[in-house]
Amino acid sequence: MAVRVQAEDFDPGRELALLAAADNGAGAVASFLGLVRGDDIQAMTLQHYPGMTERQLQAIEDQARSRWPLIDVIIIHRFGRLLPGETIVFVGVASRHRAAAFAACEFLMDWLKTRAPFWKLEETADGPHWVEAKGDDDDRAERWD
Amino acid sequence: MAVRVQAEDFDPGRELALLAAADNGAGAVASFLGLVRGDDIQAMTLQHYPGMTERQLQAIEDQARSRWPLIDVIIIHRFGRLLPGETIVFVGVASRHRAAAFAACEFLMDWLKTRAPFWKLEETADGPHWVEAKGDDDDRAERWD
Amino acid sequence: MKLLYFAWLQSRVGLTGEEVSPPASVATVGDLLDWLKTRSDRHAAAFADADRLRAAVNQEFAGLDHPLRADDEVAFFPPVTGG
Amino acid sequence: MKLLYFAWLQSRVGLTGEEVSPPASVATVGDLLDWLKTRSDRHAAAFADADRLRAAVNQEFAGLDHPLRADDEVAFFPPVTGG
Repeated sequence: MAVRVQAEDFDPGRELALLAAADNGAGAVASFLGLVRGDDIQAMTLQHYPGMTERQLQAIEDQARSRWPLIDVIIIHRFGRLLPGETIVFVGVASRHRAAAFAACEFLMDWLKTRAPFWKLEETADGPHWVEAKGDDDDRAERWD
Repeated sequence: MAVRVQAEDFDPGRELALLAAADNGAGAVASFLGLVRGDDIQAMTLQHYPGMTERQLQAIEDQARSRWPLIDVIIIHRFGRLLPGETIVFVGVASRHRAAAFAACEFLMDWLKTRAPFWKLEETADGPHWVEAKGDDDDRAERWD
Repeated sequence: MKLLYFAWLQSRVGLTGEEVSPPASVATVGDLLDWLKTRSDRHAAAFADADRLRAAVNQEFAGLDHPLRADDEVAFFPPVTGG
Repeated sequence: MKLLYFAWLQSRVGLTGEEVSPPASVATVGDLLDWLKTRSDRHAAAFADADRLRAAVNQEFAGLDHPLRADDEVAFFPPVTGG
């Protein structure tokens, strides 16, 4: 299964190497890595909806595969308390050509941002607060409708 | 310097780790890895124009930095004889937000494809032949004009 | 019926979820939301602004008019913010 | 003037580059291209179809009307195919 939801850290380079494996015929690998920015927050806790999260991520992968000819897809999303600089999400796509790899990678992130049941609690100097959803993310996701 | 033109292989995972370095404030890293597809060719030789290549890649990086707020950019392009599955090119971009990272990464590849002086010689069962430039690459590059 | 709450809804209601048996008149997600407001002052406050909430039935997103059955798993939460 | 050839132009001309001293009438890249065709049958064939060639002067892309100086480095090549 190419979808993983986990508390543990992971090595994005290892995932990139899997996508670029010599025997899969891929000519193009596009990837995205989301990180906890450290400029104004002390930590970030990601809550999720176990069960629904995996279903939604798998549905998003299936949707991407139905839209573009993809050789491989890896989606990893972490939950729990994360410190600045830690990885939150990795999305990587292998395809024969770069147009499909770029489009599918961006699509996966846009849909994940608006459809995967995760919620971010930021710890700042003012105390903890839940991050508000951004209309911009909805706009980006709707580009693919 | 974030631009490297080299015959030697490299580890894309290491480059991804540099872009995701904890202390640079990046929230988003987008990357692209181009590989030699092995389905119909035996090898690929990349010729380039030493001197002009580095200048053009640096100019392309500068152009991307002038268009988006980028924290870090890495461009690596190999030359010489490469076998199926080997890496040809890596482009990685770190930014605060994903929209800029995705756009800049795709822009860098589109401009690199049409402005960096590399030429591909494919070795197939029918013998060696120089790859023809694709009109589709021109179209993609012109999206950014 | 199994209910689950996420993000700020948990602290407002004071629960991460609860097992409920709404009356037969509760036929949709919207009905359930209105009925939940009657359970306590905290529920009333937490569910006051339905526009700020989303729902899922059996782990799929569902609108206010989505029909409900007694054995459904229903979740309420603010718009998602992962990635 | 230092000339460089790349990709299939190298094998068609039979050279990877050459040092030339064109006459004063060669003022632009287009003039140079026409003059090169007169150097040998191989040159004539290699440079016959200017539409399939691109040029750079001192390592920057240049059109046919780009002016030339005696100490310029001029490269001819087909459209690039890297990445």
